[in-house]
Amino acid sequence: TATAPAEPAAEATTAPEAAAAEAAVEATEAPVKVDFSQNQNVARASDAAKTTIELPVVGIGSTITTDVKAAGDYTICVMTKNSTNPYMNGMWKGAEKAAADLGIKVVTLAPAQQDSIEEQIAIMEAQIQQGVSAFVIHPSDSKGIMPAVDAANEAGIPVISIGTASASGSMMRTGVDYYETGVVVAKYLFDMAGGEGGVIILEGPPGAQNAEERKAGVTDTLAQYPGYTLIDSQPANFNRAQGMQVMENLLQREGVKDQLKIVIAANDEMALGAIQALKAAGITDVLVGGFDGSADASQAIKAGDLTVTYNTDPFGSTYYAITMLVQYLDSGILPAEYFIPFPSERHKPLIDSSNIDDYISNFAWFN
Amino acid sequence: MTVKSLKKRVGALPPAVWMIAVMLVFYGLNTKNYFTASNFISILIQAAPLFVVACGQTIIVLMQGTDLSLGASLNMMTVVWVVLMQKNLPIGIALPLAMGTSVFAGYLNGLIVAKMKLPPFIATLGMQNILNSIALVTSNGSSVYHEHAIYKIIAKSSFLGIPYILWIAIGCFALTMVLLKFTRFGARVISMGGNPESLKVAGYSPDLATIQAFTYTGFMTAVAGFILACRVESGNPIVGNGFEFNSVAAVLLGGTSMREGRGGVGGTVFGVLLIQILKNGLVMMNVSSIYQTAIIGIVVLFAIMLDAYIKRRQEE
Amino acid sequence: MMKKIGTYLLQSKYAISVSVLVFVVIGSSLITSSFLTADNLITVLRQTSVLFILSSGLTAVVLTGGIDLSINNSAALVGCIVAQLLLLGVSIPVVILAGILVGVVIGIFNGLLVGILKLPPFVATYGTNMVVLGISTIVMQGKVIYDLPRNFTPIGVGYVGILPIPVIIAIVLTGVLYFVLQKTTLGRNIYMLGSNAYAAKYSAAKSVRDTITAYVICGITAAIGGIVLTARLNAADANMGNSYGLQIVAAVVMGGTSLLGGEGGIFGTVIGALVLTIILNVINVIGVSSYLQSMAVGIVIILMVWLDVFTRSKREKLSRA
Amino acid sequence: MEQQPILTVRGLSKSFPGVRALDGVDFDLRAGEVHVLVGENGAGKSTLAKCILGMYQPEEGEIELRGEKLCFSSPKDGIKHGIVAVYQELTMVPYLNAAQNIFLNREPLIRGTGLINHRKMQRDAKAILASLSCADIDTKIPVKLLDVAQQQMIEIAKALSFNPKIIVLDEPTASLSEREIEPFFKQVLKLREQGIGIIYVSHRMQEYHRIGDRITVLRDGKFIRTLDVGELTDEELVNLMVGRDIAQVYVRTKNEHSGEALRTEDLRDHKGRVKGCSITLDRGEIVGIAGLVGAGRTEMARLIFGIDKPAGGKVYLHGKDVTGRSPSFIVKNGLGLLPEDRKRYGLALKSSIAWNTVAVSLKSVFPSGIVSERKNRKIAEDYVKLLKTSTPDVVRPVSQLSGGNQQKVVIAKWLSAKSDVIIFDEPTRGIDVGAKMEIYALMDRLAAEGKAILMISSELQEVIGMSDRIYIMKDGLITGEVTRNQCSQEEIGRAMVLGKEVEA
Ligand SMILES: Nc1ncnc2c1ncn2[C@@H]1O[C@H](COP(=O)(O)OP(=O)(O)OP(=O)(O)O)[C@@H](O)[C@H]1O
Ligand SMILES: Nc1ncnc2c1ncn2[C@@H]1O[C@H](COP(=O)(O)OP(=O)(O)OP(=O)(O)O)[C@@H](O)[C@H]1O
Ligand SMILES: [Mg+2]
Ligand SMILES: [Mg+2]
Repeated sequence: TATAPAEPAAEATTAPEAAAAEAAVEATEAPVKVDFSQNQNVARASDAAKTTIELPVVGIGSTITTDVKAAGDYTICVMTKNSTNPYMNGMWKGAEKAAADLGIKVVTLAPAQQDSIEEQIAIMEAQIQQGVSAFVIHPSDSKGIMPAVDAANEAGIPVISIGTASASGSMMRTGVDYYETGVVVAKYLFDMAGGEGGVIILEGPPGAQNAEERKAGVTDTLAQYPGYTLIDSQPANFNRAQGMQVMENLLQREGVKDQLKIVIAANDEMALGAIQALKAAGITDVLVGGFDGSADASQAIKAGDLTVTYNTDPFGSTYYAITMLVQYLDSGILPAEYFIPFPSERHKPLIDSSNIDDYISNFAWFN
Repeated sequence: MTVKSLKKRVGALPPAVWMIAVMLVFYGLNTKNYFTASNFISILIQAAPLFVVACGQTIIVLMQGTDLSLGASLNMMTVVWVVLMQKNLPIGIALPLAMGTSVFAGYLNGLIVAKMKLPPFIATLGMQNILNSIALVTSNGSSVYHEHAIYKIIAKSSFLGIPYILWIAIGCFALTMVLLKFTRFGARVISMGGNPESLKVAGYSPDLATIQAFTYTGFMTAVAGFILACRVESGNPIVGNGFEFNSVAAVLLGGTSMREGRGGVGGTVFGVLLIQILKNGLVMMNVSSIYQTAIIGIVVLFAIMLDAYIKRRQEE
Repeated sequence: MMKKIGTYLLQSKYAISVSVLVFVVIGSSLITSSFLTADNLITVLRQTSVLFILSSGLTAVVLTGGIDLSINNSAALVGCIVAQLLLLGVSIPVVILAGILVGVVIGIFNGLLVGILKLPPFVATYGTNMVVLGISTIVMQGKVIYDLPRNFTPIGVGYVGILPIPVIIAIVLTGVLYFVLQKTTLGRNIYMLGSNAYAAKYSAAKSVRDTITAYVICGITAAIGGIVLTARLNAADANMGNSYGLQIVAAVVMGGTSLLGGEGGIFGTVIGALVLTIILNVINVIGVSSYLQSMAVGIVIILMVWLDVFTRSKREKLSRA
Repeated sequence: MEQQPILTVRGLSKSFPGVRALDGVDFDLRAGEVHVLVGENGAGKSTLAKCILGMYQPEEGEIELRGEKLCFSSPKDGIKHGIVAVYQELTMVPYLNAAQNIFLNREPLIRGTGLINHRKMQRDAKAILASLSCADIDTKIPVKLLDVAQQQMIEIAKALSFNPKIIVLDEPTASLSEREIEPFFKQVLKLREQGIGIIYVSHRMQEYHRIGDRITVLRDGKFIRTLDVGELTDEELVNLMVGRDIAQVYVRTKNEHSGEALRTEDLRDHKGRVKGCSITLDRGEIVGIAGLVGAGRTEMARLIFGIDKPAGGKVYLHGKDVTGRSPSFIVKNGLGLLPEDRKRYGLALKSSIAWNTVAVSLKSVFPSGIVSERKNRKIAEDYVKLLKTSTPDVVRPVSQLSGGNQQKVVIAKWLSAKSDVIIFDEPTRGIDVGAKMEIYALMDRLAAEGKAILMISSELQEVIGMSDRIYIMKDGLITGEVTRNQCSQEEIGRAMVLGKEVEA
């Protein structure tokens, strides 16, 4: 029965203790804890993390590979926020490739009630009971997920966060640096739009941390470009239909049609909805930026409707995270830093008309 | 107890019980570490918030209504509580205040149903929207945190080997049970469901009974919000979404009928457990989440069909 | 004079809903000058049309005394299937028929649960809702399908003259449902079933058939709504119905159709959908904090249904001999 | 004998949508008397009672209790003054037990707690029921499982448990059989001796003599006259109620019976309430089915009509085997059923008279499936005229009609469906004399036109008065058959109770 929860070499304890922990979770001998509590979440990644730290994987998106192989019989649970969003689908696909490449088992789970933090906790608790070896999680809330992350650590199970990170206790955080993505895309658009005009921001669901950080990146950048004015910033909940509806309504406001130069949506879905609305209103000279580099958005870039997007590569991020976990489970190797974004500067994540063909045919995460 | 009365009692159990038994066997055979105390404790803890909400929902369903504002009320309560704590109010003031908002929302529901004569479905649907707004405004849209020992104490510590969360859930169960069976309040709730006219001729205002019932449900929601906030150690403006429907489903799976004031909180226990054990087991069995929603839907439908079938058989 | 107007308003069935609508329109145009522009009105109509199409069939179900909570996700499922078929290159008329067929199947399924198995419609359709959402999730595997054929999208974004095609579809549906509910024996049976199911049974009405028919109507309009929504978005994903949710029920009830069944009609639903949409439109246009949007919606739902309940009781008092 | 009244009502008026239910009614009640309220359906008896109880607030007039003016806003105020009622409609909570129903909202509490003392409540309930000779009622099971007569006794027990000074009994015996009526009357007389004022509403004339002291007649919401029992003959009293002369109650035209319309053979149901019934019914014939409440007559009608599926036996309609077919098939073959509870089973109360009139015949009236409101109205108006239904128009909801007129709408429904075999289940329950006689006349006319009528009734007099033949049913079995004028009321009554064969 290979149910050893984990073999963390970092805080290696003796084998009998681990066995005892397995036999009786409630027994006085505590299970083999892993202690990542010093890993407090940070919102921004260091420059080194973005550029120089060596990664155990090469490539990005569908081209990603690694030499790492699992030495044990690991099951890694990949838990996303929901099961209907393409980003989550990308995470699962990445996990599947990692499973094949590294020789492990992966389990992909998500709450039945979309984005429910409470169900996310329940899922992790159940998986801990099942003796899973490690977690890759995309929490809906960084603080709310803490009880489950703590419980995982108690049970000696390492956790890597993708996207929104747990407030503390993750072995590592990866996925993109949201603030950074906001800044990069905003800069790109502001530089391109001729220095003046109106800007509309479509926000993610109120309360979604990734959306908030991204928005902060955009608005901070906006402050550095005094020529632009913010017309309005309204949430459309990462949802295409709502993106479209909100855009339609904003276009009805007096003067907006003449003023509007740039639309920045906190994800591709809303950006595409906004494009639908702009097209319906016969407006063609507005620059639209989105995030994620989804399949649909790529086509829109190709068609010239969408100006720019940011490749957030859930496929590669998950693959990378699993590789880091396997390395740790095999030999106790810890990441060099807490927050190593993936993709990051070194991956040239901006996708626009100049590199769209290369992206689609060679390394997009949705392939 | 004679064999016959035992048989009758067993026959009266909601079908959720049998389905739970089947599921336990199935999961036990298909997963590791299933029949362990810690697993069951963790299932029960997961079930606790829904259960407490469902205690309140039972009351409303007994009165032939549904309360769709419960999820939003949970959202509001967790957020208001944590925000008040952030403002450095002592917990002795912050918690009652926050719970008060949920209770007040319940009271307003009652008022709208009783005095404005709106169907509960619509009254609470409107209220759901209003409370969600309040939760968003209070939290400024995102989840809110505050460092305090209380969350961990409630969520993690136990008394006599049973976690506090479960004690609270047991308390809510006992309270609702006693209220329904042994107080005039309970008799009024059941008579509102069975025949509101009867209450009127007994000299009690059905309006008042309605308001009391919704207020009590608001109180149960407040308690559930307390548990939920402790469990996620934060206030979250969407944490309660879905609780309103899940609680109605649990109540009905527990054999409480939307007509005639039949049923009670005893069955609700099984309804909640059915949902929670099902979900937990699917996760334990590593069933990909893509399939989970469909499976849960099918099991819920099946349980309801079974319940309807058994009830019809009993009537014949 | 005022009293006379008041009396008149109370006596006519839709007068109150219409006056709420007029009030909301006047209020909106006072709040923002850009409300009463042709452009914006067309936008409002277009946005209303999807909500209305989704709610229209529900009117029939609510008239039987039932409810259908599975509409938004049924629409999403239809959208997903339609999009998949279009990608496979199936011709558009066939795809539309297939989509409607899916709606019919869901309708029959709900109808069987409620009509034959006698399950409470609330949970039965809630269960269906989960099942159809689950099926779309399985069908889509978390993906979005996009970039549908150019001759399909006009269903959602095209115009005939100045009228958007979805608006025309909504108008046609209104006419059809008005005819079915008010002018046919089927409509009579639906009303009869809603006002007293027992009496319907003792009148040898085919209640099961009528119940199923009502749910099938609902399934068909959900399917049409799903198709229009897909065409409008030029994309489909499992979650696309999510933002409609209970708004669909709210639109029906705000229009004065009683949840107990037997009272109301399709024009009410037109008005309910319009009022809901206008409120959201105005909020967006004037830029009220988005956090307050749902508060406004909640208050409007409660007030409008209350007005309906209130005037109904007043009307009864007025008709005293 | 002349006493000060404890309750005086002066000039009371109360309107409902479409009707003036009470129009300046005067009424007084003395301590220790049974004051009978009589009048046709819709005369305003229940409304008057409810005003006194505080259920309704009158628009004009005043109510005085021992000279003190009352101003009730809810039944609570009535209860406070010791005025309680047994309402015409049952006010039971189906899933509470008898004790809980009796003491609803007045449950005995365990001292010092808010908790109900169930044991004491059970004891008290048993005691009250015992005083009504109903000790056999199980006070621990939900009342839903009890039969209607038992529920009615619980209602009465509930009213008595208030220790009232004034008690209103609104048709308390409508669903009781002789067996239960006797102890109930004893109780009423006992109350009278205790000096309690009793307002008694009933359509059964023989009861006035047995327990009544004075009678007040209402007609169309107006006060007609208060008189002592025995002051007038029954005929005179009826004339007073109806406002015109009534020659004879039961009219039967002699007519030829021609050919079999309906026949059942050894019909049985699944629940064991109908255990083997064979009856025949010819065209032009009226056949009565007499039996005690609960004999299974309604169940048999449901089997014939196809609402329930029979467990065995056969049903032939015009010689055609229709056993186990759906109601719609059976209706197509010419059978109609007036259910015993017309509000629950007979009518869509919110819908108009016109809509209800064509509810069964939609398909034949509008074969294209498209309805014409005008044609519909015309048909309804024709039936309103034919049946003398009293209503200002046919577009108002049937909920606004009185019981008798509602029953006429149900009859119109079957006539418009061209049914030639009609089962009347308790056609005159809760219907006043005037309307009753109209319905009798109608049945007679229908039979004369060659229609076959099966009449189920608990009123022995009307069964005997109207039927050509009578089947006697007991415990799910047909125990006897007699033809018109073959035997006396007493004999049939005995057969109903004892189940003995009736000697023809
Ligand atoms: N709640 C109500 N709403 C509308 N109309 C009513 C209501 N209650 C009574 N009515 C009408 O008022 C009139 C008087 O009714 P009431 O019940 O007092 O008659 P009743 O003498 O008790 O008749 P019955 O012998 O049938 O019981 C009738 O026309 C009836 O239809
Ligand atoms: N739906 C029901 N629920 C509970 N009990 C019922 C129901 N229908 C009938 N009963 C009871 O079943 C028994 C037999 O009913 P049934 O109506 O067939 O008798 P019946 O001879 O027609 O009597 P009645 O004079 O009341 O019509 C009665 O005691 C009746 O109260
Ligand atoms: Mg009456
Ligand atoms: Mg009967």
